[in-house]
Amino acid sequence: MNQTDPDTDAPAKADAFGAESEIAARLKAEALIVDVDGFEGPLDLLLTLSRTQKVDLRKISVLQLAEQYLQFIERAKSLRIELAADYLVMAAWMAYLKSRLLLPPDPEDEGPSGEELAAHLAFQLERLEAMRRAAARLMARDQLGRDFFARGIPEAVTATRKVKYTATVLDLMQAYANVRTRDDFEPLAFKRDSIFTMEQALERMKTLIGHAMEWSELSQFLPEGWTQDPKRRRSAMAASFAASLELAKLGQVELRQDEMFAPIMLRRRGAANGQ
Amino acid sequence: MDSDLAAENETLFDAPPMAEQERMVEAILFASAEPLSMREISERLPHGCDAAEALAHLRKRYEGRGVRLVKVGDAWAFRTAPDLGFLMQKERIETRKLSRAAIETLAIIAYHQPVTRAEIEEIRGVSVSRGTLDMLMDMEWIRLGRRRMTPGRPVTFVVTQAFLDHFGLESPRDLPGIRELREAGLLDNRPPPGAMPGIIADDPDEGGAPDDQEEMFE
Amino acid sequence: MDSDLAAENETLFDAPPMAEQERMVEAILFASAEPLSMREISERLPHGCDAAEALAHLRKRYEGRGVRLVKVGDAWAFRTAPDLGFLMQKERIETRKLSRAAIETLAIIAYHQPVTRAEIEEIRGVSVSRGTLDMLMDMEWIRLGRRRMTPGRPVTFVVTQAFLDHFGLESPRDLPGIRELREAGLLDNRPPPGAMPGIIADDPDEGGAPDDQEEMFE
Repeated sequence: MNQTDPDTDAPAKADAFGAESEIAARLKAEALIVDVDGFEGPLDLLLTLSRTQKVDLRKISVLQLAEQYLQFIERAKSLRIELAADYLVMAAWMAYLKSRLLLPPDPEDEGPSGEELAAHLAFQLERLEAMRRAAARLMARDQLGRDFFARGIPEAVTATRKVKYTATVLDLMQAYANVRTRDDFEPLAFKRDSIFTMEQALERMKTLIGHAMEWSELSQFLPEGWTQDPKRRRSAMAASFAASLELAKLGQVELRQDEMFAPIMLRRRGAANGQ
Repeated sequence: MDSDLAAENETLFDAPPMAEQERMVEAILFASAEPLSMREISERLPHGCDAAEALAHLRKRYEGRGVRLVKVGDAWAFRTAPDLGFLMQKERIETRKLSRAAIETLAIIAYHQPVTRAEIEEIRGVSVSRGTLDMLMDMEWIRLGRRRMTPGRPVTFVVTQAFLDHFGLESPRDLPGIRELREAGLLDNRPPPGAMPGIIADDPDEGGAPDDQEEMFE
Repeated sequence: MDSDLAAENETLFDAPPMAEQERMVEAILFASAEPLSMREISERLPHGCDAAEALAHLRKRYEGRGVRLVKVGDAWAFRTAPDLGFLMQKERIETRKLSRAAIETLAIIAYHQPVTRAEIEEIRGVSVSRGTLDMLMDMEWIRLGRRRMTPGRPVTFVVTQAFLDHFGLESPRDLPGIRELREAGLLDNRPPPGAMPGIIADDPDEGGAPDDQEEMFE
């Protein structure tokens, strides 16, 4: 920025000094580039660059800033430093802003003028800077547990014992997310909780069959909670049917179906002749 | 009417003298590590007590002491005087070191609240990294505010009483420098003119989707 | 002998005034998690302080107050005055984490209210025990809403004001939807498909939000 002009008749001393400061400037610029991972995006980088103008942020030259930014990007490219896409998007926009600031406004062109865009960018930089200062002031305040302290022995006494259940709003949201996205997360897992196994059905039928003196529909043997959801109902029905076949094989029940697709009926074997 | 009058007389009659009320509030607040709201205090006082007046007396009594009565939002708590912090090395709690991003996000929420995620991103120029809001909520320094009444009805974030307590603030209005910032227009929500690049995070909610409740309940 | 004298002179010179020492002891005892012996107090005070005298002053100051300075064995602590014990009745509360079934049920009611029991079961994919709903009603976090005008006229459940108070919400509508949870990084299970933090506009979840920058730079 403020390099000495090699053509001027400057004294040797100043020359040496100029060369030194040039090196320093270059080192600084390279340090910035090496630092690129340390920046939190293009706006952060722009803020850092704008500080090199050494003026009040409200008086910043956005045109100069655009040039600084574009130079930075060029140098980073020539040093083959990987830049995230948003830095390049910003570079394209900076180039656009620069052209809008330099060219006379096109009366045909609608939308914001170069000055309006520049003003907003300056506002953004000032606001970010202000929030950073505010954050620093906030963190510099006296803090609980560091500078001032709460009661060390809170007293919680007495007879009325009450259980209080707690949950945070985060628990609540995560629980909901859990329920709603359960399907997404278990694409390959078998939904065990929707499967009624034959072992379970056999167990259940064996205890119920004692009461089945009369013919009753197989569907009446489905466990509670397995009759509404079609998937669960199907699983419970299949398991109960298989279990009833097993029981028939063991000679414990009789099965009957009056016609095709009619309900399957069953009763305890020997129920008809009163045991 | 008669019975109202009777009830009023009774409560006037029942309420302990103010000095006694002050003692009671003192005991209640001393016993609790957390700030207690005026309502919580009142609920525990005998009928007819004036918690507000008792608190005012108490606050005065503890002025300049090693322990002070401080106001936190609409709640009250005893806290040690900050100038004596050096004596309490043993009690010091090592808090999680917050990242710069987390600190800035917290400050933006405090100064701009209620604020949407998109607005935080616009101010910082980067997207809010995963886990930042999560962590601040976990620390109970921020919570959800009302949804913004703009298209998409985005959720907003605000700071909590625990935040105020932690930083020794009576209310968000007492944040350092907030008035200057407001006067300088730096807390305005100034929409970017037309085409600005990607750092101006378009709220994903504002835009197309008619109503995210819709999507939420699919 | 000489050096002893010198040391004493120095410490006398250094020690803060007694009123200040009293403040210090007050703060130390207030913040300490356990009663402190005279020696422990002395060790924490600046050099040259007289803990015994400061304690004596402090004890006097709290005489008749709602809080008293008491000796526990050979240690000192603040305790609420015994005659005010009745004020501490409400305090004894055992806190327990809500079970997963309960929190899921509660979440579904909050997000979908008014909602019937059958609908809750459908969403959770498992049956909801009567006990869970009873407990949530008991806690006054949910209550019965209007009956649904469908066959059987099933009862519905809605959340209460107490629920909103507990969770620091102004309305159940302020709860973020699944997509918002994911975008805010509050949903840790899975990153949004394909999207990485960085440029928000690339989020495929966003659907067809109009985006003029896109056009400008491609």
